[in-house]
Amino acid sequence: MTLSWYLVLAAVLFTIGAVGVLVRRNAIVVFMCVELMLNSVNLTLVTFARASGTLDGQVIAFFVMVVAAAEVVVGLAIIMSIYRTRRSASVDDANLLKY
Amino acid sequence: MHTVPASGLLAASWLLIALPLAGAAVLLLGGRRTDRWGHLLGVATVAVAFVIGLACTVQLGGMSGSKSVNLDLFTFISAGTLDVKAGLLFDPLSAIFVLLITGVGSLIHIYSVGYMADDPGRRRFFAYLNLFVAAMLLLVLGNSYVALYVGWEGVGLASFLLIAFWYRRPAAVTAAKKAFVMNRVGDVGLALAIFIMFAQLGTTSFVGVLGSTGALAGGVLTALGLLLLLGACGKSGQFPLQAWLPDAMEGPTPVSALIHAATMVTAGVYLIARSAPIYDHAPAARTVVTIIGAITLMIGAIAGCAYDDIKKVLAYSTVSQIGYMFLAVGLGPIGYVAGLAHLLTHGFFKAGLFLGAGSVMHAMNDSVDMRRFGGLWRRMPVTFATFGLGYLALIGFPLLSGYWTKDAIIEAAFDHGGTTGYVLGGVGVLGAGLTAFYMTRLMFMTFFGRPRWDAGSASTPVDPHESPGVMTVPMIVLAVGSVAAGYLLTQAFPLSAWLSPVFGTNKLESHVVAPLWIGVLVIGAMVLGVAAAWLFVGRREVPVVRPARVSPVVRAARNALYADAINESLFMRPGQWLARALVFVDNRRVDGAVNGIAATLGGSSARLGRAQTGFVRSYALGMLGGAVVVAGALLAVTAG
Amino acid sequence: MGAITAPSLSMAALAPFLFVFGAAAVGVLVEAFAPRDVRHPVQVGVALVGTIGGLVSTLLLAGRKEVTAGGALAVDGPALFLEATVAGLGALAVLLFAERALDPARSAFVAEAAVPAGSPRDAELLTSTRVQTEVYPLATFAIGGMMLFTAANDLLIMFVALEVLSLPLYLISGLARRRRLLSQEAAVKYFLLGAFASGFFLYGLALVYGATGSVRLSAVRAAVSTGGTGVLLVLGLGLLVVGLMFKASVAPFHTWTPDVYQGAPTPVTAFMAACTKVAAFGAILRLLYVGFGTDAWTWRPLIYGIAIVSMVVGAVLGLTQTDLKRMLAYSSIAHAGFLLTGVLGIGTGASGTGLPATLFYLLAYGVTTLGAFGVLTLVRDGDGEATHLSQWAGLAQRSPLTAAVMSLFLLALAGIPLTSGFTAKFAVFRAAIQDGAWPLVLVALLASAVAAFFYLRVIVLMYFSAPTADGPTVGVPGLPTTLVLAITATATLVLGIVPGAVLDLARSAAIFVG
Amino acid sequence: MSSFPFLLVMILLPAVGAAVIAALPRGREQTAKQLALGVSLVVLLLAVLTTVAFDTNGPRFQLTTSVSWIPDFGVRFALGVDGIALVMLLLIGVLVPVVVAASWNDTAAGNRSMRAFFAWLLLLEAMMVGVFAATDVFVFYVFFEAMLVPMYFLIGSFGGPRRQYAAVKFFLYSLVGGLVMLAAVIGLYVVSSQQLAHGTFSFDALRNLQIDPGVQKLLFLGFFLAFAIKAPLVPFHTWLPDSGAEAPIGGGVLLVGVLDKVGTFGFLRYCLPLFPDASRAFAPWILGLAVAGILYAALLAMAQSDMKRLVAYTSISHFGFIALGIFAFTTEAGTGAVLYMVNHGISTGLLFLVVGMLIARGGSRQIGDYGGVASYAPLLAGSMLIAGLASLALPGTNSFVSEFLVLIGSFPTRPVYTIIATVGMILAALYILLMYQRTMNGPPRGVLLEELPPGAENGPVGGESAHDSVLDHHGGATATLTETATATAPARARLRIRDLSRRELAVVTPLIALIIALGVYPQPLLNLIRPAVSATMSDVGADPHGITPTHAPNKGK
Repeated sequence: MTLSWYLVLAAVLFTIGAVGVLVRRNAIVVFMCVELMLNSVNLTLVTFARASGTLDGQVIAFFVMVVAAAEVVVGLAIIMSIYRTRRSASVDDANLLKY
Repeated sequence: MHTVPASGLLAASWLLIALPLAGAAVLLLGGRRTDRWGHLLGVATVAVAFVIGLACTVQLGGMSGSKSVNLDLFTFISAGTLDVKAGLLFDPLSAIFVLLITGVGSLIHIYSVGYMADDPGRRRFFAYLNLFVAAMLLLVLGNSYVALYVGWEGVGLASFLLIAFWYRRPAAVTAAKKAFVMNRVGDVGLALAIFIMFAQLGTTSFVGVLGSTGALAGGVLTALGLLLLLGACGKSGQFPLQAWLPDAMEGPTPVSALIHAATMVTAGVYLIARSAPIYDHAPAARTVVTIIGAITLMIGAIAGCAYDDIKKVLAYSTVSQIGYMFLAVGLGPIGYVAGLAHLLTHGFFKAGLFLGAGSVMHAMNDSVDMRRFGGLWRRMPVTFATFGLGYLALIGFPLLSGYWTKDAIIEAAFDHGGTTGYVLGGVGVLGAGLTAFYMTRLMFMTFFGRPRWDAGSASTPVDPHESPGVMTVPMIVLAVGSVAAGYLLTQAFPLSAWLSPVFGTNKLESHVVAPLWIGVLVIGAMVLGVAAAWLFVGRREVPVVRPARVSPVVRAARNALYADAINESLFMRPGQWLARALVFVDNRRVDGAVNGIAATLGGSSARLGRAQTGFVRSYALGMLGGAVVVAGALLAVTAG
Repeated sequence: MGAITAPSLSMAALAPFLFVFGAAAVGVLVEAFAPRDVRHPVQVGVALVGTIGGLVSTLLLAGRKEVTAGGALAVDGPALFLEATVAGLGALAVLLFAERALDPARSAFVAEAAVPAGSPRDAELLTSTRVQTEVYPLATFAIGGMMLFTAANDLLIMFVALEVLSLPLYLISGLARRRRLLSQEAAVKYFLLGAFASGFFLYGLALVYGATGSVRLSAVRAAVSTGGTGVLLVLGLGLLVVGLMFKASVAPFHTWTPDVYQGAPTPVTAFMAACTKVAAFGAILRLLYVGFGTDAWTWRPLIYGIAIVSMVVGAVLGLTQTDLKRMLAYSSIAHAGFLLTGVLGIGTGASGTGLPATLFYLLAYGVTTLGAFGVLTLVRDGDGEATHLSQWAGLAQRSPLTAAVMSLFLLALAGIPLTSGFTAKFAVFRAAIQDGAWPLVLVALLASAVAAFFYLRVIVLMYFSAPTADGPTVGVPGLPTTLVLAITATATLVLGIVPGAVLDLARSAAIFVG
Repeated sequence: MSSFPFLLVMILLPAVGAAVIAALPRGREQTAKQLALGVSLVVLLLAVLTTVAFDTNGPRFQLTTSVSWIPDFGVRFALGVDGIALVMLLLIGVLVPVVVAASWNDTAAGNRSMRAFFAWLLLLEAMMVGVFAATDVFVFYVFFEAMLVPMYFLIGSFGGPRRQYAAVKFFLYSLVGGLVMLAAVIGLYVVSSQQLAHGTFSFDALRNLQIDPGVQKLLFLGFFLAFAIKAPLVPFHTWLPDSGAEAPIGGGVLLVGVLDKVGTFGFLRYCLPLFPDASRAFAPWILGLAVAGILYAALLAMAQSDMKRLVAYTSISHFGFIALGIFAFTTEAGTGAVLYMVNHGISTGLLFLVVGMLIARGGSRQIGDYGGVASYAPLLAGSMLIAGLASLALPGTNSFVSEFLVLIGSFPTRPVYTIIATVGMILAALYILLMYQRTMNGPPRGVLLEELPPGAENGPVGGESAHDSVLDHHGGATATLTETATATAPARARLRIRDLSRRELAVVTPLIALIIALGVYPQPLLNLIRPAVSATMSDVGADPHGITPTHAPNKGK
């Protein structure tokens, strides 16, 4: 099994994540889809690191995880606050600002 | 053409223009303060100008050698190779015009003192009149076509102001505008002629242009001749621009006498005579001049027969008489002197006739309807006598002015030779007959027969009376002129000799038709005309109300051969229609395009704005789409 | 696996970051330990010291050219110029945050973000003078991230900086005291879309890494110069660009901008509009010029097209906006397009005048837009800022000075001569035409004309319309806002009338290391 | 003497004056007026002194000032005048004090203050001086665009009922043109930086560039569009009737009197010398626009019922003459065109002022609301007549000289266009006389028959309270009265139309004096203009000495 399959898998995951952002209504799920995208990138990075024989890609993957964690903290806080106000986590309900 | 610089009194000839101009300025700027003595100042400036003009003429007459005196005052316009001097040219031709303008002008100024005595706007009247005299003098004295043009439009302005002098009357206002605009049509011709002169010869001065006509191509000369003729037609009320002149009678009667009979309307004749060297080389243009003259002569005479308004009849008579003059100057060297002589005598008797008409109107509470006159000779003997002499002079009664000068024109027409000569001569004779008819009709209706005026209102009873001396004296002077001028100018002190420095000596060796026969023909036509008038008007009762059922010929004559109708349907209505259509185009199409762009932008903004739905997921879709496009574009660029 | 060698660190070159991040960290500590009453002044003071310290230390570094932190950070003209710009504008934004005279409740920020909007407790707190003072350290972190963003010579650092600047912004977008629903919605939208965009950026990073074996821009440049751009690299570039364009609110990645600008507290909007734009363009310039500068013909058509789309979208959609903040958001999108026009003026081998022009434009635009949003905070009705256009009718008769200052900013945004906007536009258009992009400039000019319409409409309303009876009041600003408006207005005029010195500075700064 | 920076002072002084007036506290309207009048008179004095210091035989640009401004762009703040610019400065110098005096008793609608009016007016003056005095294309452009702002506020704040629409239309229309020109300005700079060591905006340096014909055409079109909108040539004209009609009288005078001249000035100063080949290539088309504009606008003027719109359309027609003179490429026509710019400013300025005075009295802009005014206000009527006569280029008035020069100079090279243009002379007579006679002559009509409100039996005798009504009242109600007015009405007429006040006389008198003086003796101005026009003509490849006639004239002396 060549490395390129990992890349394809990562790309597929990325696509699934992106499409998930488009089709899911729940803000938490949308956010999870974003996380899926980030993780597919991690997979890509690790694959490339493996391919090039350097550690850089893996180090970057660590960075990405840390950043993703921070993002989760911020994101959940924001989503929580709007959920508590609106009693709904549907992104389609937050629709006051338009045109 | 050779000129000499001005010296002596001639160096001061600019005063001729400056004095009336200063008079006008003082009267206009002085306001009410000058009300009490303003009219006197007006009279004085013109009278002094007459004296100066006379003295200049005497000096000119005494000069030997060249009789063209040039006086450059200052540079008017100088740019590139164009160099126009403000300058005067005093020669025998301008001299006779100066004398006519200031002489008749002085008389009419004096007359106006009485005529306008009760008008609150008398000061303004004299200011305009002075302005007119100044402009008219500039017209005949300017030494270049540009200077002439300045005077040309100046008299147009004065004419406009004076026709609309009683500016509350809508008719007067309309007539003034009509006069100005139709004059402008002619002015465009004159202006274009000046442009051609500059383009071809690099100069606009009389000396420069008229001295180099030989260098010009025939087509250019013909064009020049026709364009100058267009200008002349506008100013002189000639076909096809004749319609404004009768309407101009809405102005006060002295104005009709001075401007619309004696002086301004003859400016066209002056222009053509002045441009003689051009016409000498442009026979086609010259023929057109005679044709225009002949047509106008007939139009004026026919229309004159049908009107009941005394001033309109005189106005059409003027149109007709100027037609004679055009006919004359169009005949070439043999006609110049005849035409100018007729111009001078016409100046006397027509001015006299108008002043007489003014006197009658003065007596009749400003009525002009001849059907309401009758039997006035008893009430106004002086007016009757002077008017009668003018009448006789006009119809060409033997030995009076008109006889000499009109005869000369008809003679010259026959002498033109060939079929053209006979036709033109025949028209002249026919015109003489018609002149006799309409003028006799006028005499009968006004001075003879039963009095037909009604009593008028209590406050303004109609009580015909003789006019005061200040009015009758000028009339008497002009009557004397009407009687004597013709003999003096043709026989005693021949105008041809005086003008020979300008036109050379043109003695015809043999006549086509013997002068005696022509004399008989003309007198015969006159007698026929008078007899016809007696038959149709004199021996019958004149109905107070104008008969409505008349033949088409009479109806056409009453409508001045439908000149107004033609102008209206040919120019005015299409013009108005075009203007309205353009307003639509400008608002809807041109401006509409601008507003349309704005509306389109606004509309697309609103439509595009709908894409901003407020839904996060559709935003994300947009971004994803954008990312795909970006990636695709980059790949395409690298691949290609 | 070799031994890990510690990267060389030039502490002096890092001083600006140390100042700003230090201040942010101190702010967090203050939040934890300082008593509630003194927190606000102390936080403002700390934030100001940090940003101004950052500004001053950047200025002191002027002229330095080096790559430090193991090649991850560039200290060069563009970086320093933009860091100084961000720090300066950040300091001004902090002043806007600190304004306490305008709102009856003495701040534009919510008293307690955790309380659900519309709850009884929320209504109670609406009139309280308590403030969520975390905004100051958050904003300081964001400023630090932005400065880092412009200096990042390494895609990974760039990504980290991107997140460091974004995360605090997501948060403070949702902290408005009034119209909290809108504010929270803005935060959610900004966050979700921002994270989405980060994903693209990161994937791009990964692809570039895969293609070149490194995320260092110098290495990318070397790879591009020798091996050209393969499919992976091109895709990577595209995705990186998407991530950056999102931050710079360039159409078609602009969709969040109007909503977030409108919903966020106005001082935050001012901060975002000014500083984020500067930082994002700093990163764009560095990525394109340093990383892909030798292969400009690959990305030029793309930027060309995006610039046109952005200008047209911004100008046209701005026409029908009725909310001033939204209108300025579309204006910001259009200006992003104008800025890209300047980016195109790279010349051959980055010799063009595009870089200094873009630097100048960023400064001019940042100052003006910050000022414009600053004015918006003054005009208020009972429910906070009165941002609906109709409420501005006849403002000039209520408060001539406010109207005059606003008009100045609007004219500058429209690019009328003798204001900074004109000089800036002239500079970028000149750069583009010098590179032969005159059709683009023509489009840009027509777009400016269209955009001018909506700027003018505000002036028309303020000056030529009669005021409505129940119109808004114009608050009397305290010292901070007054200071901000005075500085921005003066700068707008100075950059328009005597821009020589700053232009020279931008030109001398316009050399990348790497 | 000539080292004194006249031009710089002429820009700075009104600008500073504007700032001072703007800073005056509320209620100091009187001080504002006096200050504005004082400053504008000093500028007039400076303009006259500049003329004195100008040497017609000297170099093309004189009284130059040049300071480095934006070195990065290669921009110098370079000022200098040739004869063309100088006469325009004189025109500005004359018109601004007149406008200040004419607006003396105006009151602003609503809560606005006339201080702002005078401040904008002075700022506008500074900008206008800058536009004409700039010898650096960048500086020219800056003033060209910046000039829009004061005029925009003048129209928008102090204009008629549709002022918002008019102001925005004016601004955007001009801005579009200006921005296209900006592209050309930058293009020109780029060309210069390719040919010279470094890019420059200096007019003298740019004039000597050898620009590729294709590029020339593009750059020419960029400049041309801006100037054609400004001038305005048909079909880019539709903003002017709106702006002219809605602008306050003072603003309107400066708008058509000076501001629009920037367009024709630009043709002459920038289009011809910088792009001679393109100018020649496009000349037939532009002449076509010019001549079409003369007739088109004249016909439209005849169909207007709004006096201010009518005057605006007459201006468009006149601009056609100016463009004809410029693009005929002869020294005579070019000189005429420049003189036309000055003369049009004076005569149309006067016409605008007089129309404004009439409107201030009657409260309506419709011609149909007036009639027989001359009976009550002979001085007003006389002033309007003189202005009208000057507008239709009657000999003896200033406009005659310029129109004549334009036509006679264009005829040798462009006979067909010139012949068509002369038709405009007839139409001019029509539209002027229509307006004059309908308002001034005939029986009293419209507002003259309106019943005065009770308590105002004596009419506005003393002060000029009629001004208050300019914007708000009347208009519609008077139209119905017009229908019923008959010739017997004078007995019912109300003396609500007063004649000119002393102040108004002081406004119209200098302009009338100039109309007559320049009509009789235009040579001093021509002497100023001629060298600059000759130089421009040699730039564009025409004979600077003027037209060579077909036949050598017979020098009869």
